[in-house]
Amino acid sequence: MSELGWTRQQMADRLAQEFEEGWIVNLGVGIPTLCSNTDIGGKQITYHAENGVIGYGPVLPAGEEDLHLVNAGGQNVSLLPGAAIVHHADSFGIIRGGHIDVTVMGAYEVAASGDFANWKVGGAKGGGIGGAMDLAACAKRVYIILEHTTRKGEPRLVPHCALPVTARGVVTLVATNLGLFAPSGDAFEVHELAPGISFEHAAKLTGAPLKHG
Amino acid sequence: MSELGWTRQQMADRLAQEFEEGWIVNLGVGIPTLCSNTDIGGKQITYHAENGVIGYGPVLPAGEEDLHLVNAGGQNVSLLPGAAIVHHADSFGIIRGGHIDVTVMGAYEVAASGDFANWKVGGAKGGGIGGAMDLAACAKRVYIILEHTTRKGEPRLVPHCALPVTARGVVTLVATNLGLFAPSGDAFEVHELAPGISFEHAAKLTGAPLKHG
Amino acid sequence: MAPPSKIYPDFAAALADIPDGSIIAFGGFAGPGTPYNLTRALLAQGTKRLTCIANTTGGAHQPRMPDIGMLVENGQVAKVICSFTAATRPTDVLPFTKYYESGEVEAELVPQGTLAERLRAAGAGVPAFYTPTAVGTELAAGRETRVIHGREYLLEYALPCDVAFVRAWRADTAGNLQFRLAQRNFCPLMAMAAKLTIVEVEEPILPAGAFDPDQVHVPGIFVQRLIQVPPAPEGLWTMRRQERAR
Amino acid sequence: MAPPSKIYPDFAAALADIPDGSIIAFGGFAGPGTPYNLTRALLAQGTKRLTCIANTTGGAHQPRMPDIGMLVENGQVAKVICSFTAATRPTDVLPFTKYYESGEVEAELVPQGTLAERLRAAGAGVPAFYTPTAVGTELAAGRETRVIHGREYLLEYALPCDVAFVRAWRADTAGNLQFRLAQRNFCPLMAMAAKLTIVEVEEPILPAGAFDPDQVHVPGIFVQRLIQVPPAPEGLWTMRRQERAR
Repeated sequence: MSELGWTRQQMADRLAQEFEEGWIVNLGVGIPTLCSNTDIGGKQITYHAENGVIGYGPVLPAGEEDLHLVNAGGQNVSLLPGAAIVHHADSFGIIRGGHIDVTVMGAYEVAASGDFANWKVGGAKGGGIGGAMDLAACAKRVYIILEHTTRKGEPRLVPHCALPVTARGVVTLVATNLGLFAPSGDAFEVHELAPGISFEHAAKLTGAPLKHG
Repeated sequence: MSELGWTRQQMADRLAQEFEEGWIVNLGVGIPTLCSNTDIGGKQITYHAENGVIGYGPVLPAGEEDLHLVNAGGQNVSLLPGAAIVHHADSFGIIRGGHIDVTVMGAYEVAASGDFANWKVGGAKGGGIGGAMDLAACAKRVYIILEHTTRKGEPRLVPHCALPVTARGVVTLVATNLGLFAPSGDAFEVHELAPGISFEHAAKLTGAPLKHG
Repeated sequence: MAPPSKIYPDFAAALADIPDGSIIAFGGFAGPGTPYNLTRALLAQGTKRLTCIANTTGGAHQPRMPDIGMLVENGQVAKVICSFTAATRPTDVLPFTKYYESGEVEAELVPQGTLAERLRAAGAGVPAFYTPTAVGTELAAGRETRVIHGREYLLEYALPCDVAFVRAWRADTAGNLQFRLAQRNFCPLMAMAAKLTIVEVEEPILPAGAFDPDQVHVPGIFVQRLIQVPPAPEGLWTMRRQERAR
Repeated sequence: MAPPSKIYPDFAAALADIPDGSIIAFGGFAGPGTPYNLTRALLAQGTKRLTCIANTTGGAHQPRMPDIGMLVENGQVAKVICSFTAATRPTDVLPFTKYYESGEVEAELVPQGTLAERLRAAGAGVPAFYTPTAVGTELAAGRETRVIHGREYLLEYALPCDVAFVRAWRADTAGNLQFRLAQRNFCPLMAMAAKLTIVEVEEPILPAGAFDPDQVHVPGIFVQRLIQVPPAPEGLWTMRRQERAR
């Protein structure tokens, strides 16, 4: 087995197993959108997108799309029975009102404190917030999916965020290619390691202390 | 001719002539609701009710009512082509957002300053506000229809309201059985007198100074 | 594994677990949207120390239908939050008013648009907002105001509730709701503001997927329990008002 | 006397009287609801010193459609208020970003839900409100916050606009609008927040009365001007995105 661990789809698949019956789930752009492709058995999950689409399903193949229907990432998705559409203020009313059971987002960095950063890179004047700050501040749970390290091999699971944060102290679960981790204040707890990944290897690639869960 | 002046329907008819093409009009419970029975020529007026009914028409006769459809006074009204329904927050968004061209309300008292009182009687612990305070504070114009005096003959057009006010300085036109009047700070200006009503008679029944308009 | 059904067999079962001391919002405006059957079941259940949120406490018209005034008469209510603690015509007397005047029940009188916006704010996660309504009136006395762009506004807080009782025209098994005409009024706002929304539904409950997703007035994520109103006389239906109660 | 028609013959006529310095809100989210034809007409008109409100400035995908980034490139924009001043992926570069980084155009970066709520507040006469969003972030630095029931919130102000450009699926002559699926997004909020709402409509405009009043997404009282989108190639239609711009 390789020391790369899970693929992007495997990271999404593993995190999606944490969704519980009846949850309302918001999936961010990038790897998180892969969660809606995951088979999670008979559990009924309602996927919510920032643009007011409630109850969407898998992305449709080319030629079968409805151009009036996109998820938050602009992908042409399908609707499941029981879907409903609301406008943007009502959609963020759902978010801000605490009606989202979990939001799954990508990030540049996650801190052991539960802070995370995903809207602005170092040295940039501008940023891309989208719905991330509303979701991060207001969803009942914030899960993050990200590669364990940058392309240069620097850790993304860190003691403190160096980049401007999206919200503070909100992340409770992180899926990376190396496994499933939980910020616990001053360290990350290992919930599960991907096949072929040792604790020592994961610890070496983690910027904050790693603990057995 | 009698010194009673206009009937209730005539008061409503006269005030409705002031509505201009394209206005969005909210009619309060009581005499104001009679305005929607008035023929105002070819002018297109949109009647709005607090419960989110936009574009209603005359009250329907018994047997023809739709029990799902009422105006703010609970009367079973009809809908005109182009009608739309919104919920209560959007309906008061229309009001609070300044989209109502005129609100026509009943009142216990109107002051020369443009203050008026219509939600609480003297000595009562409770009151009936309904949508009156939102409408009074936020409509572009506030018109009042009321009998010129109480049943005991006391003036309702007064220098200052004795009762708790609904809003301050907002009334610009008042229709009573004696005529049409405009609050002008320290007096009421006569815009028109009902047939058979003399200036002196109207002045005698008005609590604040009366001026020729 | 099928998800738990939102459909309840009867009104009593749908509200059996509502504890004493709950904050309950009641939809409806001058008839349409009023949850008469749920209110009747709550009267029968006898739940105590309730805070009731509604536009009015009812009882101004005949035929009288189950209303908050009856809950008050039945000794079930600690407080009412509404836009009428007295009738608009001083010659009318609401059944509720005498309990309020005598101090047997508390009341918070709120302008109707502020009531609607406070409910919407609760559902939408806005804890407080400013409004021009009621500035300069007795209701603003001693309260916090703020001048914004030269105009004075009153600070108002969100009004969350434990339970919402609403009446809808149609529903599907996912809990999506449609209202007909003036039925809508406060109902969507209360459904969004409440932790538990219970709906009496006029038409037979449809399978999920029966509604055009563009034509849903309340998404099912806000609705937990549905009960179809049985035919009269078992079920209570909106009736034509005949006269005012005196 | 017939009321003046809301139907305009073409896009140029519908926006000919928009002055320099206007605040314009543009509907749309990732394609659906985006007023491509109105934006193209505004590019042709050359109106200057605009403040543009939208979720994004566009230009991240191919085929590129008329967007705020093009108005910026055309020297028409003083300021943008949006939720993305850069792309979500640092490897993408929005056409707008370089104008912003170089200081040629101002920008106010607003979280998407706060943007939606500020527009809704403007239409609904709420001058300011509190939100938990962005508390503890760089965006909250130096700004007014308030603790309510133990949680910290940020004060946000309404965002009124002069003009709204939106795209709808259907309209009637009274100006009532219906959107299809994800078209709705910001469009109803912008229509309510603007003094003048101009709508490009996909389907032939229907006579007043054609819509079920329960199924109107924006009441006609918020809509002043309607133009039907002509068939392609004259009219611009939403296209399938093929790839990201680099």
